[in-house]
Amino acid sequence: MLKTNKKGHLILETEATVPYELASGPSWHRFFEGFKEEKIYGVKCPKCKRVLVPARSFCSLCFEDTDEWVQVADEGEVKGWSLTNYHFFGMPTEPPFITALIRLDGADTDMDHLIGGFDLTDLDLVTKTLQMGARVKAVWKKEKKGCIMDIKHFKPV
Amino acid sequence: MLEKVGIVEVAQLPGPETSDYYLDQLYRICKEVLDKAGITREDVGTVVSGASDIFHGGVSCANAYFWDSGAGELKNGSRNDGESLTALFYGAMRVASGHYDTALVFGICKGSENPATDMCTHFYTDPLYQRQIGLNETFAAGLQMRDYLERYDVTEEQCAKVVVKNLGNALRNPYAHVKKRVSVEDVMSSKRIMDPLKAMECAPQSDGIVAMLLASEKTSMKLTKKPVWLTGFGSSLDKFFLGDRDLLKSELSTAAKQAYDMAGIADPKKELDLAEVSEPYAFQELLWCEYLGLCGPGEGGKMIDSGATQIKGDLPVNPSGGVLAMNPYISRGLYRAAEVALQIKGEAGERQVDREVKKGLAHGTQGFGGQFHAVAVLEG
Amino acid sequence: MGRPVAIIGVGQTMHGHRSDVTYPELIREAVEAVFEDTGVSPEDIDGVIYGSMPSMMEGVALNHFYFAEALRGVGKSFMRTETCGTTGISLAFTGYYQVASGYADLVLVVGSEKMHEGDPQATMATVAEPFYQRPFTAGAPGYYSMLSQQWMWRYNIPEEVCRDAAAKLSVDHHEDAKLNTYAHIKQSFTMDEVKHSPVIVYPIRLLDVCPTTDGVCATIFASEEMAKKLKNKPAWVKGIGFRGDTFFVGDKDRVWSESPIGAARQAYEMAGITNPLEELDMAEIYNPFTFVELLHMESFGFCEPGQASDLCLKGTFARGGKLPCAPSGGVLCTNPIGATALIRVAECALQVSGRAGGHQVEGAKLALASGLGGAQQFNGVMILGSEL
Amino acid sequence: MAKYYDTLQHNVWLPYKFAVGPVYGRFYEGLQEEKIWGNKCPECGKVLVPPRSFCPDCHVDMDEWVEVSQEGEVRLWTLADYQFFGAPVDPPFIGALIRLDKTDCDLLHIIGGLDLSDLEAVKNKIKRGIRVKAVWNEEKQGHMLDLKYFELV
Repeated sequence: MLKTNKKGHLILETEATVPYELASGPSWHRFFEGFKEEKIYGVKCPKCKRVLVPARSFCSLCFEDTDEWVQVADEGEVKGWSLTNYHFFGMPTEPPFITALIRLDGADTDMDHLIGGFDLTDLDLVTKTLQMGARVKAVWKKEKKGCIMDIKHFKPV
Repeated sequence: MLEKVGIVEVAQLPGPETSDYYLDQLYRICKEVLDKAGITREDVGTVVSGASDIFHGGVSCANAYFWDSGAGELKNGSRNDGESLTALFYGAMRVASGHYDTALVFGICKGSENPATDMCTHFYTDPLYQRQIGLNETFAAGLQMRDYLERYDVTEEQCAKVVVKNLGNALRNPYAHVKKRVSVEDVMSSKRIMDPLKAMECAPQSDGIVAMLLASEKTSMKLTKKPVWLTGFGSSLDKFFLGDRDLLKSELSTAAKQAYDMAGIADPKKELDLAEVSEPYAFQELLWCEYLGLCGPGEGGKMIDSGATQIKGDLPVNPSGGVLAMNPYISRGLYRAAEVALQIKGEAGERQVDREVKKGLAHGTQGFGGQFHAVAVLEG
Repeated sequence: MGRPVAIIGVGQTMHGHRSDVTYPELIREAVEAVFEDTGVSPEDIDGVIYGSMPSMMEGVALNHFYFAEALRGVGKSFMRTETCGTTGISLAFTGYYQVASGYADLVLVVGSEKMHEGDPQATMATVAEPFYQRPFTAGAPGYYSMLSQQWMWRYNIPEEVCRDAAAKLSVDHHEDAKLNTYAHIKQSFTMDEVKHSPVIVYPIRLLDVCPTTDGVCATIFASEEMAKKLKNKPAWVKGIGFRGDTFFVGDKDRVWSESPIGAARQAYEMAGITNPLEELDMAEIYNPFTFVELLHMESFGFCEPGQASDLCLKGTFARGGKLPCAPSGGVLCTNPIGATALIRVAECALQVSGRAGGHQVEGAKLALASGLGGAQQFNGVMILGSEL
Repeated sequence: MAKYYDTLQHNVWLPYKFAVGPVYGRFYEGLQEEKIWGNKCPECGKVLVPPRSFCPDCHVDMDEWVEVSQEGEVRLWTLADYQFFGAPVDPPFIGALIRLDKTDCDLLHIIGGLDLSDLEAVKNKIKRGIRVKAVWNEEKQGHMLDLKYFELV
């Protein structure tokens, strides 16, 4: 549809939706099956011995297959966070929300997720609560779909 | 080019859809090629991929997504978007400049996860004119085929023979996606989806990951008994609007000339032992052969009639089954090069052609009626 | 190692919100400008290299088809390179290798983005895969705010110092942009205005963030023989470096990250640079966020980790300082993504050949350009010098 | 798309605001007035439709506007007979390259107003060189399909 924008220029507005369907493969499948049982799995690289979370079929550094599945804790330490307080396309939940990197106990990599379960409108409270090394634990949803959002968020302990 | 560059080994994924995860598949193919060459990821100098973004994969900046699977962790590398044959040449330039001793090159496209190719190619159009008329590559191919039939006296049956030949060849290729014995009548009676173009004359939508290890002359000789040298490369871009072009004049001639000049080929028909061309629509194999100088202008039809392009012919074209048998849209050009390399190495298994293969040609194309072409010459 | 390579000219559009022209017309503006600048005839070009960042943003897939004529690409050898935010610098590398390998003598290298035509947020949401990271990394500011906070924690940098340094960069760059004909945002701000601008994602505020820009940058890369024949003083490529890191953000340390450090180290080795702060005359750091620029000053070895804020406040990296950074106003004032890192390279080329105009750094002879893509995943560095 | 294996479906939403620019702006305005505008290259003298801001051959600005004929001849055509994304009308339809009188390029558009059920009958009617003329849509919105289709003269 033709429109005139605020600069007075003629614009053609269109939209379309393009469908994709991606194969999960065995690693994502097993990782998210674990979520249904409230378990978080990593894999151990046979060479560098790092426990990689989320679980995956190979170690990118050593370029070796990983076949040892290891359950890691659903709690750990906050490595970094950011507080979002504006709306944007593709956001995981209504703002304000906190996305964070969390080093789960037993893992050698950080996991991305949300931190919540307390008042996020007070920035001072947030910075006090989430100081370096703050501990958080997963809050699981009751209804699970076998996806990353089966964890509602991580909550400070 | 300053230095000679060799293809040491190749590895490829079979075309049919599977339940495997994209990144696992890429990792395994890259691992396979490194294992074949007897080197580790650490030994890899640089990585160049051929892949496309969102429309052909559902992820933007796809190179970020597959970087680790493609052996890229902490490597200097790059990604060429569009036709993957350009990635082969880019990898070769990185070696030829003396900066790297080895380069891992791969092409990746997973058709089974994507929307229909016609939808992807529809987004090549400009939003203001051709998009509003619904143009896509199949639409453009229908117009181009009519032009070819009318002006060059090529027959629909001759075009159909390309399908018979290529799907038949594919029966010997374990990596091909579609393989079957079909007759000219089968093709002729398949649905005319874009008359005169028929459904069976259009390539499928395949999964395809192909990887190659390139190396300098010295290292190539060390890593393999039979290196394949990349001796020529050319590419060219045509005008955009279909209505501005003569659909029977192609920039493929320009691309081919560049590649032949670089490889020192004066008479491609005589000097080449085989060709793997990208023919997403059957008639294009005939048309492309003309521009590649594998037959005279307007002689594409006669050429297929003569049997010369059959697997046992004088100049086999698409002994692998070509794109009609295996169409991972973005990586198909690199697949062509991999197949030529295997033929030169004598490792093409049941699809190995009868004659000795010293020089072969690989071709890739994308865009409406072949708006972009790339040509590579490989030698033993 | 390969043939010497020079950048012999630059063409840029007036960057900004360019809904006055169609996309091919915008491309043409920069392409014709580089031919004008160099005196090279389009017929003499061996080939064209082009890239834009995510085709989703542009709504045209493989848009080089659409731009064939505007790129002067018809009948020419063509290559398309795309690597996320590093696209621009990767384009420069492709141009470099075409000449260094002996394949070409003169190549046109063009990067572009017309961000106002698409939806940058909807596009950025598709950069992560949908299985795991997509919900959490949809907004680039979110990631970079996390990174800047990790950085402050790691080196015990007091937040006020860091905040002031970032604000100073914003103030300085906005002043710099006013001297640059092609820059998008040309407006002065005070320290207070930056420090009190709306929070986007804490601690990043509106004036710490780059704009959304339409723009194109075109450059011509040439062999030694060609460069010496042409009218402009060439800028020689002295070093290049690039490192790609893991896709999952949590897999690696992104503060003291091997990606920017390794990229710079590779480029320095090639250029024979051992002390960047002393040897470089200026740098165009890819700075979509003020904090990232500070972090990268450290990663690139301009100072010790944790020291950039202090030095910045002392004026080391300002115009007139020891190592001016982003004297063009940088990404902070102009960000057409696919062109952005190529603009860094082009700006350095103009600076070392003494042709940067209003924002020329006096006597610049050796310069560093960088590109950054993804969540510190990709970093590329190119060193340009006035002497072969 | 139901698959036998585990997948993740996702739809990518593509919203755009394409700049039209003055050249297409004037072209669309013409379509709304049932006029087809082209423009002429000052160097090679070719008249191109749709109009361009620059000549694809000579690379100079195109500045002379020319209203072109609404009639011309068919150069190439194809009968689209399957469902695909972006089809301008419900298939089957005929897509064609049409050379409007006194222009120097072909216009991509559709041919309508024919019974398409019998391919042989269509082939007897539509041939290279056959004359066609524009048929206009009553509703216009500044779009290529304001010109509804071309019909046989």
